[in-house]
Amino acid sequence: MPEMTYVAAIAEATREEMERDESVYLMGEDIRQSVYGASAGLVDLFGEDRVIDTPLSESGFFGAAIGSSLVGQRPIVETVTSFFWVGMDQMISQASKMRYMFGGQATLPVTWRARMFYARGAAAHHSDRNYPVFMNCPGIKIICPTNPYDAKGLLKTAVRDNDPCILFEDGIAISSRGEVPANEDLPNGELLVPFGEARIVREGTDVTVVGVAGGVAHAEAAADVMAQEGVSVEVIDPRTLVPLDKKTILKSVEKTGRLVIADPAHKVCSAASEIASIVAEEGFWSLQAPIMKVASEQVNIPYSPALEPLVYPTPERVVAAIRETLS
Amino acid sequence: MPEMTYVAAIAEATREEMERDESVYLMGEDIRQSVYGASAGLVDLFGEDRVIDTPLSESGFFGAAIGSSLVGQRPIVETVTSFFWVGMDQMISQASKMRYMFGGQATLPVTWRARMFYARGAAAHHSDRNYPVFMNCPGIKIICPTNPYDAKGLLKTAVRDNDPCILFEDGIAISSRGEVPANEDLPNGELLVPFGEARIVREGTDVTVVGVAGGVAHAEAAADVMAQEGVSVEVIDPRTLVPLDKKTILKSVEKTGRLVIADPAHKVCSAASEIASIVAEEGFWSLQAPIMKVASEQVNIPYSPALEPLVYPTPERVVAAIRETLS
Amino acid sequence: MPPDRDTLMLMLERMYRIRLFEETVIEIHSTGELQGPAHPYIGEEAVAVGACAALRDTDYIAGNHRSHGHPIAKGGDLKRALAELLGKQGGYCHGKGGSMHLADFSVGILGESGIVASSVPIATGAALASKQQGKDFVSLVFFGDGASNQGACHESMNLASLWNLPVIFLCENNQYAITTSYKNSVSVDHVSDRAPAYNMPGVLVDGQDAIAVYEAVTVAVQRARAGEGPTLIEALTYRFEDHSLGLDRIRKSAYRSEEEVEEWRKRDPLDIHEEALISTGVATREECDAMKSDVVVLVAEALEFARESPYPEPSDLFEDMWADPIPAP
Amino acid sequence: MPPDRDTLMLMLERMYRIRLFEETVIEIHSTGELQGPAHPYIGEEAVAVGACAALRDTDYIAGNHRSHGHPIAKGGDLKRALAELLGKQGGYCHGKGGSMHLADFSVGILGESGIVASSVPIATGAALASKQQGKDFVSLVFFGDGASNQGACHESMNLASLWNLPVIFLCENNQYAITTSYKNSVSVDHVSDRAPAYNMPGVLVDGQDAIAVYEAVTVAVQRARAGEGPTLIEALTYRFEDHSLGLDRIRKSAYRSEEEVEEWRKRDPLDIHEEALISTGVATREECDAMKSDVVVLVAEALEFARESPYPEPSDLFEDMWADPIPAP
Ligand SMILES: Cc1ncc(C[n+]2csc(CCOP(=O)(O)OP(=O)(O)O)c2C)c(N)n1
Ligand SMILES: Cc1ncc(C[n+]2csc(CCOP(=O)(O)OP(=O)(O)O)c2C)c(N)n1
Ligand SMILES: [Mg+2]
Ligand SMILES: [Mg+2]
Repeated sequence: MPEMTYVAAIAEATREEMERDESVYLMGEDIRQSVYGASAGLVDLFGEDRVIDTPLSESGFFGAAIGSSLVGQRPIVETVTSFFWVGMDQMISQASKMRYMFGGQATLPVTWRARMFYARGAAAHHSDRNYPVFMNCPGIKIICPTNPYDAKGLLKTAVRDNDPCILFEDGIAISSRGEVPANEDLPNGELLVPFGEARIVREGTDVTVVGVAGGVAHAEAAADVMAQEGVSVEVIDPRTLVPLDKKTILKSVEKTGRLVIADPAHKVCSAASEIASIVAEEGFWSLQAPIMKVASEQVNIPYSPALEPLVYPTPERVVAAIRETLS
Repeated sequence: MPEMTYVAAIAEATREEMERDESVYLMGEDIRQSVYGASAGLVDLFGEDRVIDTPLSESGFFGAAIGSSLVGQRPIVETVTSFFWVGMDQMISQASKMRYMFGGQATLPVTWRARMFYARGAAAHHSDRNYPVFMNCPGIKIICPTNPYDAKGLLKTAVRDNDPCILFEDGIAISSRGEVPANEDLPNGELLVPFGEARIVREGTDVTVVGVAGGVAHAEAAADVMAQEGVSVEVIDPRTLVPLDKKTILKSVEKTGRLVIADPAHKVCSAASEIASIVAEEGFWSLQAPIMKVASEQVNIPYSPALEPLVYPTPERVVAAIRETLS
Repeated sequence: MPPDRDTLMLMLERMYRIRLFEETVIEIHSTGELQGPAHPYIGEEAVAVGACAALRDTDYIAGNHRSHGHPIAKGGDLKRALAELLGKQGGYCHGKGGSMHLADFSVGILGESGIVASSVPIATGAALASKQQGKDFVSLVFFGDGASNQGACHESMNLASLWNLPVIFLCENNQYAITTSYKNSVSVDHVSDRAPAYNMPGVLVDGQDAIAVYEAVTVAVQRARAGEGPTLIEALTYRFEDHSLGLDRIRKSAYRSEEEVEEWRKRDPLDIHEEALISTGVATREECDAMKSDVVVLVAEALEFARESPYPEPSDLFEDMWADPIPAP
Repeated sequence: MPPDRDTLMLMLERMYRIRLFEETVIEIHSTGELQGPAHPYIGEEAVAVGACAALRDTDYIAGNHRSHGHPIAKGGDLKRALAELLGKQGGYCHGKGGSMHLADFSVGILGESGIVASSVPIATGAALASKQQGKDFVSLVFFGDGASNQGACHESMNLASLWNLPVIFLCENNQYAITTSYKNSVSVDHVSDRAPAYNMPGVLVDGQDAIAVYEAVTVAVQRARAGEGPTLIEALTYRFEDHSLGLDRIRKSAYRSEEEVEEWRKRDPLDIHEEALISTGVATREECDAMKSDVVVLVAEALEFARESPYPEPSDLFEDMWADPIPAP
């Protein structure tokens, strides 16, 4: 199977969807010059009407994307997680609420693709891992691809989905390479990954580790370490947080009796908190040990390379948590 | 002890703090005419420089409040939780991050007082209970007074606190009346409620119910019902969510072995999720039953009086959850 | 271009509809039958009616919290509007939206909005879609003098000008945002004075005169359809009633004098339009009265419909959340 | 009012400081010693230096992501600035902020900011405080042509005008926001053309000429101190380098031609200022060169300091979060 980078997978999905459907267009800052790497060449293929460079106006152009989606367009909006705060009102008050408050009249097939920089010295203003915020507000589907295959398949699904979606392009995952099947090798001729289906990254019997976004890589690394000690770790990547495939998680905990969650979001009210609370309610009787959250420390993100790595989950912290659940 | 309304308690705290400290001022939309009831008469007492009516510009005036706080002022900003989205970037990128990213040089004694309308037919655009969003983002203290006493005492503490604070004025609690001691009857001549100290609303031995914001009233009502059946419910009001007094909660669960959390926020990544995850990790060995979250359904807030009450926690739903933990 | 007779009569009829609808709303609010928030449009009818008369059904509008006049002017159904206000299943939004969120996508009403200025970018986006789709649909957004101070307006006007979008920014300057005079919230004399900052025409129009509004919007619509871009129009008007029903705490006189209110009431947009029609021989007083009586019946029927419409069922709570549903969390 | 000799020399010295600081930054970035983001100010030195020379130590400034020039111009310490870029304990922010978040409250530098336009309201607030406190401190905010399209700018300018605040909005129009020409992002010819929309003076000034900037800002400062309110100044300038270090993916020529860059390089603000000083007899070429040599030493010392400064300790992670600390969650 051909290998490609995460960013190339995003670019390929975008191109395919734009080819397939005229109503799909891309909008964002400096996308014609492809500042974030995933839109190179698109303006030559699709023209300036469908590859739109915007001014620095996140309320204005997020809202314009939403408005256009109300009347038949399917915008993909490229931005950075930290700039969500600037356009937040359009995302929450409008995108997430319009359909419901208009009694189902509004359909909003708008997709945000947001680069989630962190762990690279970007400092507090550019390191937001804010998917928990959107999880709390109903009305937007939350996608966290952690490898090129899922990035391509989930983005294509998001573009076709008729609800607002946000794709969080994880700062750790974006540097990954991986296998992505060529379309001609696929039964349906295209790669579509469904929402709400977790991926069991590896099966195991002693402990369940759910990795969220960049946490998946740490979970895998930790599983490697534990394997050497004869501990069998089941690693689960939910892939989408809204909808969340809680069945797969609960089933795994039923088997292992132990749960660790690795989530790079700030730990308070995180995806890890949510998953822990679900299992503490619905999977309680399977549990043989405390549920361990390995999430970011509750501080802002420091710039210094001497400090920043101390904030996030690491394979070592996941290993320590696994050990604790086993002790 | 004299009785007063929640809104009167807020007004009294504001007046006292403005009298005490010249750098305290009030800013917001239509506060001179006291549209939300808590600022009546203040402009006559303190003048237009300290009671500032703003245009509809939440980014602009939230930011102005923050900027003024950097250089010695102590603004109290009045708004509505739903308008936070509009000024979100100033709250998150600036208020919650500045001190840390400037290595402690910035001190930001800014307090937001936000009316949290819900359960009164205000529909999706005016019913946000968004404290979990701010809990996820480190840097702001989160205050949820549920009665006039706490409203007065916590607002006064917030104004004196040197960090950004948000006071969520709960839509259910604001209609409450309650005892608030006169200053002359207090040992220090003033009412200050400390942050991070939960209130044990009533002691009990069989189940712990933590009420968040408007959830406290439901917890109490449910405790009444259960008392008639001989079940002894301990009701805890954390009062501040950041900092959260987890010790009191964990101690209570140690005693009761059972936990229900009543939280009017949307249930995913809610304060209830967070509290549940803490207890599932740190109080696991005390637990004798699943942790029950009673939070809002994960839908936007409908307008219709036939639908809206179905969204939120109610005493009945808390009772049902208590019964479930006991079964 | 002055409106033709049919248009003039249609405008009159819609003005009656709004006025009588609002009077009914006030009445059922006073009795407690209507409990939600509602922001009466009385006094400002000429703006929505003049504007919408210059639009086609396929054109888009978006509005704000003062939300009944716009959809009625655009041809919305009184029954479904009133049923929505009562939170009924037969309402436009099946009772999910209420007063501030009326919408009828079938006639281009993309929705009213409770967060001030939040539909300005939305309308701009509908105009962008129109351009991308090669359609000649125009998009018009109603917003207040207060709203004009929001960053969303600035950003949208800049985008619309840059991209030459078929959008009309129609500021209903009723001179107050709740209690705040626009003189204390807008740093120029007129909101329309800001148009040059976006390199677009700025037009100040008498918002009590439906014909004047119609004419100004017609020019803007022609511009927009011809691909010449956006226009900012400011209609100077006045709200005759309180900011919203139930907000009696704020007495009118506390921020605006009784005299001022009385002065403006003398310029009732319905009187002005009736007189224009009668004085130019377009209609007689009797024809006007007859039309009004018909509308009285319409509104009464709407109220009956709204009252009889059932409340939504509990199971409806989870309907309308997702276009592609997902399992409950 | 032209600057006096001391001021002219101070300006020259600060321009050298910025230029040589930035050259050092580029160098240590190319070797991998500096890994974080950094946005060079080379080519724009006249703006920050001209502006800050017109201010007092007690006046406030706030800036953006192109963040080294402003604090150095305001009198910030090169050592602590460079140590901050290297994430060291001796940095302005103890390594917590890095390039985009330099701040020195002791000389009125209220901080640079990575979210574009986010410090515009902050500076407005500092001006509000100044007025409330009865002080004559002026607040000045640097923001780009790209930033001017953000709603936060609109709202802040409107507030400042309404409240007559002592704030100066200084737009550094370097003609691009990353790759986007301001002609495609600002719908008027000049950002300063928007000043009338806020009823404040708008001034367009040559941003390569430090003296011209100084004079324009001096007028605005006088206005502000006299309680006459805000001013919008647009300094037309050019960034000589890439948008940010490490963003080589975007080649200069892809969005701006080599010729254009070369044309602008001919108007190097350092050359222009040196020549102004030499031609008017304020300084000789030798004096300039000597000053520059001194600055070379200063910058070298700063680099040494930065290199020798220790990294923060792990325990520092939780420091500086709260002024009134709370227990860890
Ligand atoms: C973002 C936001 N801030 C504040 C409010 C509260 N609010 C509702 S209407 C209103 C005044 C709006 O004034 P204007 O835009 O002039 O419209 P008008 O009510 O005069 O028609 C305010 C402040 C809101 N709904 N949204
Ligand atoms: C709100 C926000 N959107 C986008 C960005 C990404 N970004 C960083 S700098 C920049 C361009 C800024 O242009 P301008 O304001 O002209 O300043 P310049 O870089 O030209 O000095 C962009 C788009 C950001 N940091 N913040
Ligand atoms: Mg108004
Ligand atoms: Mg620029």
